[in-house]
Amino acid sequence: MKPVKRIEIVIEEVELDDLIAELDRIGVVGFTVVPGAGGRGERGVRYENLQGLGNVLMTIACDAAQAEKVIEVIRPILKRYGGICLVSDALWVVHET
Amino acid sequence: MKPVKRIEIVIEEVELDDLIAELDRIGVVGFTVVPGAGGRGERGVRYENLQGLGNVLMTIACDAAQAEKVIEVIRPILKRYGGICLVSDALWVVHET
Amino acid sequence: MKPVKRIEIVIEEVELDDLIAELDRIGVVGFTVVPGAGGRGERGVRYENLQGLGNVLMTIACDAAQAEKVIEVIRPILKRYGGICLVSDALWVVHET
Amino acid sequence: MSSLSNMLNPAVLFFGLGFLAQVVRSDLKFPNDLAKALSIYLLVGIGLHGGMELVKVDPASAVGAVIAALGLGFGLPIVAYHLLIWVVRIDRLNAAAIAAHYGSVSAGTFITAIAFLDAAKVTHESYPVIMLAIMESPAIIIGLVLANLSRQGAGNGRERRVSRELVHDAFTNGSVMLLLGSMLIGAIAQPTGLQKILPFYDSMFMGVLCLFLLDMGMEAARRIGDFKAVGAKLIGFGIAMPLIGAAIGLAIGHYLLGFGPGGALLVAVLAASASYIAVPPAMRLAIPEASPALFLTLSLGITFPFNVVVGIPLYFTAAQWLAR
Amino acid sequence: MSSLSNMLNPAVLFFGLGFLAQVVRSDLKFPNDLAKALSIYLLVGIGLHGGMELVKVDPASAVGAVIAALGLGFGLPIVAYHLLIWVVRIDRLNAAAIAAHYGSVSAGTFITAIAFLDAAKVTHESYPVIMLAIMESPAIIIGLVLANLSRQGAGNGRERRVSRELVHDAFTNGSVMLLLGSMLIGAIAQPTGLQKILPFYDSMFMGVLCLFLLDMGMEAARRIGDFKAVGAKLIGFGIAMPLIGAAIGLAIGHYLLGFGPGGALLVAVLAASASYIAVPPAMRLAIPEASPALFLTLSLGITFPFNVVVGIPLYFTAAQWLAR
Amino acid sequence: MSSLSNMLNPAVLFFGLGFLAQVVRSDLKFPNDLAKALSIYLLVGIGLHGGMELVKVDPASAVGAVIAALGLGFGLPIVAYHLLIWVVRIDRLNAAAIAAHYGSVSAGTFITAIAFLDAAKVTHESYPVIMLAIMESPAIIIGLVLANLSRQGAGNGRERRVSRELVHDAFTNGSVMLLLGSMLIGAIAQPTGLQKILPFYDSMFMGVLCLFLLDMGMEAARRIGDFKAVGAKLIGFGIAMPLIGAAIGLAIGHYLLGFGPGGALLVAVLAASASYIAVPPAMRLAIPEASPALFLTLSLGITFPFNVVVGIPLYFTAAQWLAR
Ligand SMILES: Nc1ncnc2c1ncn2[C@@H]1O[C@H](COP(=O)(O)O)[C@@H](O)[C@H]1O
Ligand SMILES: Nc1ncnc2c1ncn2[C@@H]1O[C@H](COP(=O)(O)O)[C@@H](O)[C@H]1O
Ligand SMILES: Nc1ncnc2c1ncn2[C@@H]1O[C@H](COP(=O)(O)O)[C@@H](O)[C@H]1O
Ligand code: NA
Ligand code: NA
Ligand code: NA
Repeated sequence: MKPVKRIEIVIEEVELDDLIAELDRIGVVGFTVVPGAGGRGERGVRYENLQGLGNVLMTIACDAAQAEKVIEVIRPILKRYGGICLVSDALWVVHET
Repeated sequence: MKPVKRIEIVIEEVELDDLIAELDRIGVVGFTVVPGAGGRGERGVRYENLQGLGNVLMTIACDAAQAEKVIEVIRPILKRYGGICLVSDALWVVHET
Repeated sequence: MKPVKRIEIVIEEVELDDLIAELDRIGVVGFTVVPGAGGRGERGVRYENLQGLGNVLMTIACDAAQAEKVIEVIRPILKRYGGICLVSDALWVVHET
Repeated sequence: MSSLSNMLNPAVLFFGLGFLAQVVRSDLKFPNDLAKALSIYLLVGIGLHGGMELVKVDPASAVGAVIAALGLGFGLPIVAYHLLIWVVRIDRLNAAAIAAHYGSVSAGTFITAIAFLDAAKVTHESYPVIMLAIMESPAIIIGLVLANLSRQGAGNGRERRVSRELVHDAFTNGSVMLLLGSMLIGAIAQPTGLQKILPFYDSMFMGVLCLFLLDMGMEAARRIGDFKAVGAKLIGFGIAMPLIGAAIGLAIGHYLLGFGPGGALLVAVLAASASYIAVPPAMRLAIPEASPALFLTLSLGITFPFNVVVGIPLYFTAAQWLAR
Repeated sequence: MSSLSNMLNPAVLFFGLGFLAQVVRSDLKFPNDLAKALSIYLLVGIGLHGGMELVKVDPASAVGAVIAALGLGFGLPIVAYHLLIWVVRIDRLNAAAIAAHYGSVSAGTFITAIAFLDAAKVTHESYPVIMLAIMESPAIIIGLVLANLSRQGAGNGRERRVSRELVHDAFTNGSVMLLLGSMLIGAIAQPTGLQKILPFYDSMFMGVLCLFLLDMGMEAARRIGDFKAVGAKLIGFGIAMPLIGAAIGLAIGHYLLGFGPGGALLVAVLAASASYIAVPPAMRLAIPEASPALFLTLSLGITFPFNVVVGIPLYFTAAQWLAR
Repeated sequence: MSSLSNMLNPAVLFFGLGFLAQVVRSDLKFPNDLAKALSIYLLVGIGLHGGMELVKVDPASAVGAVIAALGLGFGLPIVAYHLLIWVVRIDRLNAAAIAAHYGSVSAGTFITAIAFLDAAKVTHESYPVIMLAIMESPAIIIGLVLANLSRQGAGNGRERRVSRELVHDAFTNGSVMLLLGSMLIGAIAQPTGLQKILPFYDSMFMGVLCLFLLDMGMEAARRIGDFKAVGAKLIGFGIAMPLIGAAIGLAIGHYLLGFGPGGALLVAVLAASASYIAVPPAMRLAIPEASPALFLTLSLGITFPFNVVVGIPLYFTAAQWLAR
């Protein structure tokens, strides 16, 4: 099992494409997205709606170096639109293809 | 990045309002909720259904002191209705508003 | 609070029944499943669709010994179908029933 | 109309198809949001029709139906509760939770009964639909009361807040709002406007019911796994209670309210059916000690199928016999 | 047709029911995917009808409507923007975001106006539906421009990419694609084929509208909590702006385009209504400094209900008065 | 009826609209549950109609169609498999997975063909709908067999359990249950009841098909990105194989079964179409070594659009020519 950083991001559905474009730019391939999330924070309550202003939950597993880059690109997005990003350690059960 | 507790709670959809009321009482503002989850535990299988007896997944990032309070309020709920609560450490990529 | 392993698995919806059958075989009772997830990895993009080839997110809290077994059964599935499995440490807020 | 020909009612056949699909472990999936959408549609449709019928009758004449509904809503759970404690001999909290389900009603069963009458070309009074709306709530209150009695005391602050919430929900839950609301709309809306929306709620109604029952069939079959946990005696209750309810309902419908066979059948079905949408979450919150495996299996897995397949034609035969 | 009888239009009553359900904190839930499905259906239905009507008229005669739509789409946000800055006195970025909403249109309000005319048995020109399709986009562009002006400069690379994306979205967003697409299909598809699909889009249309407005009522009531944050002056704007828009729209519809009362009402509604589907996400991305609590509450919580309940009959009375 | 006028069939136009929306990267979203709901509706609708037609004909006369369906279901994948290995020259496992798709059928294409016949006012035999239900399953079995052959051996215990599961699923998958089930219901249900539900499944049918094809168009366009990965030779196969299938289907429909042009077209479409709902998940589980990018792109991105836009009118012209 390989030690990795587990990055967990909550942003609005409408910002997802923008975030993925940024991940492409810094060469992050893998991520998982759970749509239809709600929540509450400094900017009040969010829930899934017709306007796509609900939240999505993105999980990224990557090495420390990539994690640095991800944090770099996510920070301005969080500052601009709100949301959260949590980083923790995990072990990746490697699957060689 | 600020060290925080990452609290992960799985309870039935119908108990969510009750839990949020408790969080308000102890002054916890931020949380994220993923609806439509299923699962299995001591009380058997749960899946999303017309009765709202499926599970929701709540994630709370907060400091250790608040985490204590959250655990205090969640314990009786878990005892009463079942579900789980996991606590781990994480780093919060701070976003000043 | 009891220290446990937090196992997080992302696989395709169609493989879920197979995985649960394996969990039954090794005596793992508890898990939570979030359906309707999308994502991207070595095998390209996945999103929820009519074919059930979207992802599901499974979370398992268990002791280290069981975690070993889970990893054993998940590895061939990941090798065969792709997906990821992350393992980390957490504290379980015990709920005696 | 014979019981067989009821089984040949498309609605019942689709229920059977869903049941079968689950039994053979088909991968057939019915989106949960679709089930929610269909039940919203059905409640609105039944409400609109009820409302349009009701304006035609003189309000005073509805008073009897309202009183009867309240009587059934408060009375039936108490009957069920004592049966469960003294005859079936289960613990008081599970008894309270189950009893509440049988005091309330199943809109799905009610609508299937209407489909049955339509197919048999039998008319019915318009009052039962008010009774349907009224009977959603009281049983939940009784359930709460019975639970607090057997627990002596409503417990700590949090639990009291939950109880208050539940009383509130008993009267504002989605089914009640949709039923009463669309009944009112059917009663007061301008006819020209109503004419425009009726095709949607008329022509599609029975077809939508079939899809809804397809899903209900799958839900019912999902409960089979819990039959062993439920046990023979409780399963017996799940069949005996609707028969008792139906008998009471028929008596009230025929003698007290003076309904014809159509209306009497509907009252019988109200009394015989058990709630599977509004009450389960309420009882889950009110009586967490009670096992959902028990009350859901009884209401969804036993009483609902029994009423839809056997009960409705049986009660109707009785209603006709009374009407002789 | 009096304002009261408008309130007795089933569509309006279902809006009220949804509003009420939310106000009494009912647990009634309307699946989000159902709301999406209904709005897809309504846009396709309105588009198909528009297209079938439009082929009957000579294209040249549509030019005026197109120009008017563009004029309104670009002009109204600028009017709104200056009102917000000089009269309401809010910051430029929130002003830009809100202004964009009022430059665009609400298909839901438009369709409710058509339901109003149907119920009143009043005919209307077929051009307004093209205007509906056209007016979705320009306001978003104006909103972007106003925001960049008040920020002086489109910001860094990422932000410029986002802006480019938004201009693209302004012309390709779902509502525009569905409206223009099904208008085209209604115009060119073979009649035999169209006849086969019309029952679906005809007979169900008003009934579906009612369910959609049920959900919109709940959405509107959800915004009430933010009224205090919005403040009296902005709430006033949420009522004044539709009146101003309607006045402009009536003038254009009646004098410039020479429409009858039916058509004039629809133009008024286009000008008076504020977008709540296409524009909010665009403004959220374009002007994150702007508070969704403000623009969503104004468009969904104030202007939409005002138009549906009071505005439509009011504008129609004016349209009739002009047509005398 | 010319190919152009087929393209002016609303169903085909909505397919094009969805395709376009995706190509221009519109943010138009079609809820996944809505797509599931529509396909449930379409399968039930087609099944009910088929069942009602079938009771009118003498069962014996259906035997030929059943045998033909089994022949096609088992034969076509073998044809496809060898084409893929000897002509297209891809590996055996991808070949097995793709072959299974072409042995099975696409209900969407079948229903579009029926829409085509309706618009052209051409009648058709009622047997093809049984063939549709029968042909869902065999190809999956063949796919499994071919895969195990080329792997020599069904692998370890887990893999054998998965294989057993798949054989089970081949005969119980949702589409099969819904089709056979509603065919049976259409055949045995009491006429009075059927009359009540038909409006739902009749009048809406073609309109719903349009919404379903709107989504299919978006799905098809999503696959374009994988065209390069698929490569020219496989893309050629995605067009050649339906032509081969159609030829075989026409021969069987016309000569063996003696159908008129309508029925022959439907048999041709059954043979020419590739499954995109039941088979992909089965092959994903059975042959994980095979790339979904290949089989989904071929079936959804190439063969489905080809059949809907070009194939159906082409096969029909051929069917008419045979019928001369
Ligand atoms: N402390 C927190 N814990 C978990 N999720 C949070 C927290 N704070 C914010 N969020 C999530 O991030 C979203 C936006 O947060 P904010 O920008 O603070 O309004 C909220 O809707 C929540 O879903
Ligand atoms: N060990 C576990 N790991 C992950 N989720 C669990 C576990 N145990 C229970 N759960 C979740 O908590 C819900 C209720 O659990 P229980 O009260 O034990 O029946 C289940 O439906 C699961 O979703
Ligand atoms: N690095 C990663 N981080 C998070 N999720 C991943 C990662 N890699 C793969 N996944 C998830 O696993 C699924 C299958 O991955 P793969 O087998 O690599 O294509 C993807 O669709 C993602 O949802
Ligand atoms: Na009852
Ligand atoms: Na406007
Ligand atoms: Na085929």
